[in-house]
Amino acid sequence: MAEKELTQRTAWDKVLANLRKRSLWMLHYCTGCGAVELPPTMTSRFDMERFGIMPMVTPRQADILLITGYLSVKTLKRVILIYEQMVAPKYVVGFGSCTINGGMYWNSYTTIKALDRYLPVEMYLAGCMPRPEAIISGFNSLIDKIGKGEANSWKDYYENYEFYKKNQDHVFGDIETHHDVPADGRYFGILEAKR
Amino acid sequence: MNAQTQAPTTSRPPAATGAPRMTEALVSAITAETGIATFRTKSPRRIEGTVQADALHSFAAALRSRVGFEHLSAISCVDWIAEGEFELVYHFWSYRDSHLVSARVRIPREPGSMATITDLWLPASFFERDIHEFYGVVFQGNTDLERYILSDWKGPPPMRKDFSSRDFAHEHFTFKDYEPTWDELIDGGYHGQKRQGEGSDE
Amino acid sequence: MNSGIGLIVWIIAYPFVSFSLGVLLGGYGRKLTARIQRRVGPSWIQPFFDVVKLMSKKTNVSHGYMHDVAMMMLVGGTLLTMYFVPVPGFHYFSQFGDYIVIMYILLVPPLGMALGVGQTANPNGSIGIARALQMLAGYEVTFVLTFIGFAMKNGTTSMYELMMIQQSGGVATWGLVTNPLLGVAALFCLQGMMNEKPFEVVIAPHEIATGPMTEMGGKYLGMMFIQHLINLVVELTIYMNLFLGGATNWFEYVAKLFALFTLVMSVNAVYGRFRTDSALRFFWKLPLPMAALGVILIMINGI
Amino acid sequence: MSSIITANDGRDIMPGANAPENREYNMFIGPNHPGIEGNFALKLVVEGDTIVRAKTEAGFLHRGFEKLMEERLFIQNIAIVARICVPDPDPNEENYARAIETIANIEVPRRAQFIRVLVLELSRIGSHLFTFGGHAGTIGLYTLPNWSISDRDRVLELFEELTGGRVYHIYNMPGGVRRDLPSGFKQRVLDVMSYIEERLPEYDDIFFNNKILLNRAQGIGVLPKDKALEWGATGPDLRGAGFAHDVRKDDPYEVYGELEFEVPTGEASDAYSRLMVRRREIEQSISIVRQVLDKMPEGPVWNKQPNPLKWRVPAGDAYVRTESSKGEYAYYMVSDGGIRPYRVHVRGASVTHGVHILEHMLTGARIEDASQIMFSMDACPPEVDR
Amino acid sequence: MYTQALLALPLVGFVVTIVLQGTARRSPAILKTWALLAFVAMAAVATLAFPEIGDTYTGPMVFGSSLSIGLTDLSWWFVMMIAGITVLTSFFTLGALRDTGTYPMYYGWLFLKVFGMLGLVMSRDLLTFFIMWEIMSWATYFVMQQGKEEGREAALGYLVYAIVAGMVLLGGVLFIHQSAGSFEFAVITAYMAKAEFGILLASVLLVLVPFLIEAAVYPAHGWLPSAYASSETSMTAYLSSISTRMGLFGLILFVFSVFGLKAIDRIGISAHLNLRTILLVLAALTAVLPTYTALFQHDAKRLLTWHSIGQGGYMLLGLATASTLGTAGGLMHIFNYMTYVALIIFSIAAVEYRTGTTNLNKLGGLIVKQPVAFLGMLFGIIGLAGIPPMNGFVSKWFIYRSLILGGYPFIALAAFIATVGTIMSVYKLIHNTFLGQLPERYNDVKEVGLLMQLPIWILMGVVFTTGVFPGLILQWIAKIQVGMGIVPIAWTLGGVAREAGDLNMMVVTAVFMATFAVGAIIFFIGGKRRIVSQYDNYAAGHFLNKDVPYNFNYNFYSAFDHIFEKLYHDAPVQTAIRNLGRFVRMVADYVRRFFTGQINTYAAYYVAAVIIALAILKEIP
Repeated sequence: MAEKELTQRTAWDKVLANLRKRSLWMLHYCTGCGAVELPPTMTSRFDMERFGIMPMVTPRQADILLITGYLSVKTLKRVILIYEQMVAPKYVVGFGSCTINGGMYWNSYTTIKALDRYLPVEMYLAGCMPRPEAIISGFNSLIDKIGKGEANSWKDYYENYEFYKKNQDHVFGDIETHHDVPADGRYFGILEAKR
Repeated sequence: MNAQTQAPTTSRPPAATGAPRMTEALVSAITAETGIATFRTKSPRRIEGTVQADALHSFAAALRSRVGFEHLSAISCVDWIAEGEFELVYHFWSYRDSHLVSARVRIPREPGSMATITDLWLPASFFERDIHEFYGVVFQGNTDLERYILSDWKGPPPMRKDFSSRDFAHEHFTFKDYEPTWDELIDGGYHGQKRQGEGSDE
Repeated sequence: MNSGIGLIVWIIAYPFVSFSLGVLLGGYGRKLTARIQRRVGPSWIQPFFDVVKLMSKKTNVSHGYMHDVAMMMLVGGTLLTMYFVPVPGFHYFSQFGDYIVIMYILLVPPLGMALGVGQTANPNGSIGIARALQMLAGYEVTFVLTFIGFAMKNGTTSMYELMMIQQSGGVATWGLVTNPLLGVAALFCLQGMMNEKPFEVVIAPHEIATGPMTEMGGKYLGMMFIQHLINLVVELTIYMNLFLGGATNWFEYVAKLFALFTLVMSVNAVYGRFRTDSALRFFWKLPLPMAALGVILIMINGI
Repeated sequence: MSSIITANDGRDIMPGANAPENREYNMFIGPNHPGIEGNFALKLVVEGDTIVRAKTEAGFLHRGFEKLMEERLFIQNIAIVARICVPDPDPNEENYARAIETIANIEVPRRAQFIRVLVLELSRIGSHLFTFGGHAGTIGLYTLPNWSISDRDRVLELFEELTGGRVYHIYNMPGGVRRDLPSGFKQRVLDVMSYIEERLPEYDDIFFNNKILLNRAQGIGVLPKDKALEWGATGPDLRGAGFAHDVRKDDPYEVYGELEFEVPTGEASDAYSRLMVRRREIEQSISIVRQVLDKMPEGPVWNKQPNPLKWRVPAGDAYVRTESSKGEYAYYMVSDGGIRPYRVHVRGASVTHGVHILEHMLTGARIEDASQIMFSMDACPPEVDR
Repeated sequence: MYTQALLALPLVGFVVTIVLQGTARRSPAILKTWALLAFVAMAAVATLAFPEIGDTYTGPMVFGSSLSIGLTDLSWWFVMMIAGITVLTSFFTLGALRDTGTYPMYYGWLFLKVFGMLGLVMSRDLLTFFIMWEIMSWATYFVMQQGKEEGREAALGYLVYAIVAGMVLLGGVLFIHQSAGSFEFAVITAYMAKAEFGILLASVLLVLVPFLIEAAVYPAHGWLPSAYASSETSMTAYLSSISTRMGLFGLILFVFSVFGLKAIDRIGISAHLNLRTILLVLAALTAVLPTYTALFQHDAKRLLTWHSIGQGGYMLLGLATASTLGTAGGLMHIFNYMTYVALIIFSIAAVEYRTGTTNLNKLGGLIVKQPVAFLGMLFGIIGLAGIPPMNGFVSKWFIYRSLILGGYPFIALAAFIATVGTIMSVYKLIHNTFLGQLPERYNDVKEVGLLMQLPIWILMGVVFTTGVFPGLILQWIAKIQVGMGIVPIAWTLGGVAREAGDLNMMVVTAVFMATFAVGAIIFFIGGKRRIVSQYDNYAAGHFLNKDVPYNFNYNFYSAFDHIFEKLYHDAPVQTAIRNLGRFVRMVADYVRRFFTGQINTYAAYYVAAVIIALAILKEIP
C-alpha cells in the first residue's frame, strides 16, 4: 500500500513535500533525560535551525514529537494526549535506547519498554544518549524521508488505532483525551486511503 | 503549612554563629538536652543513635531548639522485611557545629504508623509523603499525604521489599523482541528466591 | 501607475509583492538574530517554508466558526491596511483614507485575532489578548500622539501628503530630522507595534506558552504567519512614511525597510521582555512624555 | 405558535441566575511548557494574573531508581546513578562511590581525589551555564542561552575526552576514578577555564547587567531570610539569602578542605541574588579547578577492588553529602553484606527547592514570574522524581 | 397637522395604557401589541410630518405667551431617532418581557417619556421646552422604577440630580425671560447677540448646567450607571441610546441656535480659551475617565452604561469644536451610538433572557448557543470601538480630524486614549459573554425567538449600512448644520468630499470585503478542518474536563490593576478627582436630605417651587 501511495505522488505532491521538509517544528516537551542534549543541538554550536527545525511550544504547532528517552507511565498518558492534539502529518521520533527497549530501565516498574506499542514511531535514534550530531543526522534522514514521501507512520495511528488503544488501555486504563481518532481519520479521508 | 507559626523559634541559635563544638561535647549536649543517651560518634562529623518512635517528636524538637540542629537533611526509610520492621532514619544537620545526627527509629511494618514532624520542619512534609507513597507508612498529623510522585500508580507501595520491580515490569509492559534474563546468571538469580511465578502471564 | 491597467496590475500584484518582501524580511530577521547569537541561522526564505508547511497540514483543528472567520479577518484586515499605506508608485487608495483610517484599520487584525483566540477557550490565549490590548495603551497611544503632532504641524492627516511634504527637501525635511522627539518616541512605539522584545509580552512562551498562538495549528497558524509577514512590511512602511520621508523608488524603499528592521531586530536580540505593567510604565515614562514635549514644541512654534 | 416565535417554550430555566462567579481558574505550567525546567508541572490556581494557590506535580520522570538500585549489583549501579540529575550528574557518582567507600572503608588515592574534585567543579560550571540559559530564556532573552549553552559544550568536550561521555560520565568508581587524565588534558582544561573567564564579562553585558533582567528579577521570588533555614533551603538558594553555608566548607569531602575558595552570598534573597550567587560560583569553580590542576600529585587513580560481579560490600550504612550545583545532595546507603545495596535513599537537592519552597514562593506571585521563580530556584525535577 | 398628531399620539397612548393596565396580568400580549402598534403609528406620523419642517404651531396661551411646537431639521432628526428606537424597543419587549405584570406601567411611563422627549425636541419656545423637560425627567424616573428592587434606590438618585437640573433650568428660564422679555427663541437670540456679558454668562450657565447634568457629563455623571443598569434590560437599551442625549439636544439647541455660537464665543479670554475650551476639557474627561471605569465592571449592563457616559464625551467633543467636521461628527455620533448601543444591549438582553444573568464572571462560551446574539454584539462592539466598516468609525473619524486640525492635540490624544479603553472593555464584554469556555450549566441554552432576533438583525443592518454609506446620515447633518449656523459638510455617499478630507467608506469597505475574500480563499486553500471539543485544548499536557476551571475572565486587565492600584490610593490627581466626585455627591446628598426620600414629599416640594415660580412670572408683565 505504501508503495502504491509513493508511486501515485503527483508533481505537486513532490514539490510540496520538498518545501515541507525544510520546516519541521519539534514539540518543546522534555519527556526524559535526553532533553538535556537538545539545548546544545538548538543553540550556537550545532544550530538545528539551519535545517528549519525549531522547538515549538504547543502540540498544535508541532510536527515532531520527540520522545527524549524513557517514558514513565505517567508521562506516557500526557504524551498520548499531546500526540492526539498534534495536527497531521506528525512524526514521532524515539530518542535514545529507552524508547526502543526500555534501555537501562528494563526492569523499572514505571517506564514503558517499547514506544511503538503505544504510538506510531517514525524513526528511532539509538544511543544513551544520542549526541547532538546523532540528533541532527537523524533529523536529516527524517527530512529525506519526508521529501521522498516515505514518512507516513502517522497514518498508521488512524489505521491501526485499535492496536494502539488496546496497548494504551493495558498500561493505564482508559483516558479521556476528548479526541475521537477514528472519526478524525474518516473525516479527513485518511482512513479511506486504506480501503 | 503552618510550620512557621508553630515552630519554636525562641531559643534557636542564629545559624553558624557561636563556636562550633567538638564531637564529644556535642554527644554529651544531645544526651543532656534531649535525655536520650544512645547517641555515639560514628565517624568524623557523624553521630548516630536510636530513638523510640513515640519519643522522636520531642527529641527532634529539643535537638532543634536546644542543641541547634536546624536543618533536616532527610528522612530515609529502610524496609527490614525479615524483622517485620521499618527503620526510619532522620538526618539532622547543625549549621553551627557542622555535624550530622542520624536518629534511627524502628516501627512495626504493619501498620506502619509514625508521628509527623512537619510542624517542626517544612521539608519533612516532602520526605514523609515520599515514605508514605513508597512504603505505605502513615504519618499521623501530616495533612498532605496525597499521592504526589506516584499519583497515577495503582500497585502496592513499590519500595517495599516484597514488591519486585522486575516482575511487575514483566507483567505490565510488552518488551521488544527479547526479554532480558541474563541477570539470573549472577548469584543464583534474581534475589535468590524470587521469580517463582515464572511464566504466569495472565 | 495610479490609474488604468497599471493600477489593476498593482492591486493584484501588491499582496504578492508585500508577502515576498515580508518573507525576505522575516528570513533576514531570523538570520540576523542567529548571527547575533553566533549561529548560522535558517534559510533566507525560511518563513516561506514554514507557511507552506503549515498551510499543507492534513488535519486542522478548529474551535468553532468564529475561530475560522477570525483568520480571514486577520489576513483580510492586514491586506486592507497594506493597500491604504502608500508605497513608491502605489498610493491610489490613500486618497480614500488618511492615517486616521489606517490607525483604525490597523485594529481590525488584532480584533479578529482576539475574537478567534477567545473562541479557542484557552486562558493562555485570552491572557495574551488581554496583554495585547493593554499594550495598546502604551505604544499605540504614544504613536498616535506623535502622529497627531506631526499631522497638526503639517496641516494634513493624509499619509501620502505627509510623505510628500517630507520628500520636498531631502533628508532635512524628514520627520525624524524636523521633529526628532516625535521620531524617536515613535521608534520606541514601532518596537512595541511590531511586538518585539523588550515589549514582546503577548507571545511569551515561558509565561503563557505563546499566548494567542496557543491553540493555532496547521493552516490557522499558517495564516497568522502570513499576516505577521505582511504586517512586518506594513508597520515598517508606516513608520518610514511618517518619519523617514517614505521612499521615492523601490530601491530606496527596500533599503530603508531593511535598515529599519535591522534596528528593530538588533534590539530584539539583546533584550528580554518586560512584564506587561513594566512595559506600560516604560511607555508612559519615556516615549509618551517625549512625544508630548515634541507636540508642545510644535504648538509653541505654531503660536 | 407564539412559542415558535418567542422560543418561549417553558424552558425558562435561567441557569446562570444563581450560578457562582468564576473568578479562579487553573493554569498549568508544565510538563509540556517551555517555562518549566524538565518534565515537571506547576498547577496554579490563578485569579486575574495573581497566583492564589500553587501546587507542584512531579513523578513524570519517576523511574524508581532506589528500587532499581536494590535490584542491581553494586557495580551496575554506577552506570545508572548519574541519570538521577541530568544537568549535573557527577555529584551522584561521587555520592554513590563515597557511600560505598565509607561503608567498606576503601581508601581513595590522593590523585583520584583531586580528579574527582576537578570533575565535580567542571560539572558545576556546566550546570550553572545551563541554568543561566534557562533563566535567560524565561525572560525571553534567547541570545544568552545560545552563548552559554554552546560554551558549556566546551566543558562537555573535556568530559568526553576524559571519560568518553558528554553528559553521563560513569567515571567515579568506588576506590578512585576509572582512568587517569589523558596527556595534555591539563592544558586544555586551563584553556577552557580562561575562555569561560573571558566570556563572563560578556554575559554580564548582555544578561547580568541587563536592565530588563534587573527590572524583572529583583524583588521577585523572595525567599524570606527567616524562612530560608526553616524551609530547608540549601546550596545557592540558601547562599542567595545571605547564609554562607556550603557542604564543601562545612562537611568537606575529597580534598576540598585543602583548597582555597570563597562562598559567595547574596543579600536580597530574590531571584536576582540567587542568580548572581551562581554567577560568582563559576569564578570560584574556575579558581578551584586551577588549584586542583596545580596541586594534583602523581600516583595511581584507582585502588583495585574485587571481582565486581561477586563483590560484597560489608554490612553497614553511611550518609554522604555533596554540594551539587543545586544544593545539598545526599545519599543514604544501607548494605546488608550482599552483592546488591540493601537500600539507597537519594536526597536530591531539589526536593525542598522544587516542591515546598517553590509552592510557597509562587503563592501571591504573578504568572509572568512563575517560570522565572522556578528557574531561579534551579530545581531539577529528576532529583525529585528519582 | 401631523406635528400635533405626533405629539398627541404618545399622550393618547399613555391614557389608553392606563386603561388597559388591568389586562396586563391576564394577557400581556394585549398591552404589548397595543404599545407596538401605537409606536409604529407614531413613527409613521413622524415620517409623514416631514413636509411640515419649518412650520410652527401655537398652542394654549400661558403667561402671556403661547406654547408653540414645530419641527426643524434638527428636531425632525431627533424625532426620527426617538421614533425608531422606540419602535425597536417595543418590538423587542414583545419577546423580552416575560410578564408585563412584573413591571407595572412599563409601557405607560414609556409613552409619557416619549411624549416628553418629542415635546422637548419639537418645542419652539423656552416655556414649552421647560415644561417638556420636566415631564421627560419625571417620566424617566418612573420608567427607571420599573426595574429590579435595587433600581428604586438608583432611580431616586437620578431624581435628585434631575430635580437639581430642573430647578437650575427653571431659574435659567426665568432669568432669560426677565432679561430678554420673552420666551420666544428668536427674541432671545436677538437679545443675546447684544446682551451684557454678565447676563449672557449667567443665562448660559444656568441653561447649560442642567443640560450637562442630563447628558451625564463629567463630573455630574454619578447618577447614570446604577440608575440605568438596574432598569429592565430593554429599558437600559432605550435609556442609554436616546434618553441621555436629550441633554445634548438642549445643548445643541441653545448653544448653536438660541444663544448663537457668536454669543457663546464671547465667553472667554481668547479664541483658544473660552467656554468651548472648558466644554472640550470636560468632554475629554467624560470620554476618558468613565471609559476606564467601564474596564473594571463585572456586569455587562453596568459596563455599557459607563460607556454611555464616555461616548457622550465624544459627542460633546465634536460639538464643542464648533467646526464643520466636529459638529458633523458629534451629531452623527449621537445617531451611531444610539444604534450600536441598542444593538449591544439587545444582545445582552437576549443572553439574560436565556441565562438569567448579566454578570460577566458567570457567563462564557455562549457563542455556540446564541450565535445571533453574538453577531449582534460583534457588530455593536465593532461600532462602539470605532473600527471600520461599522458606523461608529465614521463619526469618530470626523471628531479626530476636527480635533487634530483644529489644534487640540492633547484633546485628540484623550479621545484616542478613550478609544483604547473602549476597545479593551468591549473585548472583555464579548469575551466574557460569548467566548472562552462554555460552563456546563449552559448546555441547554438556546437562541432567543425570532421576535427578539428581529430588532437585532435590523440594527445590525443599520449599523453596517450607515457605516458603509455615511452619506445617508450626513445629508441630514449637512441640513442641520445650516440651521446651526455652521458651514455644512461636503458629503458624499461614502463619506466626505475630497477637499474636506480623505474618507470614502465605500472604498474602504469594498477593499475590506475583497481582502477578506482573499483571506477566505487562503483559508479554504488550506486543508479541511474539524471543530473539536472545548476540552480538547492545550493545558500543558494536563487533562481537561468540566471540573477543571479553565476560563480566564475575572480581573481581565490585571496589568492595569497593578499599575493603578497604587494610584487609587495615594496619587494627588486621583485624590482630586475623587474629591470632586465626592463633592458632587455631597451636594446631591445635601439636596437629598432636604428632600426626604419620600416621593410624595418630592412632589410637594416640587409643586411648591413651581407655584412660587408661577407667582414670580405673574409679576412679570
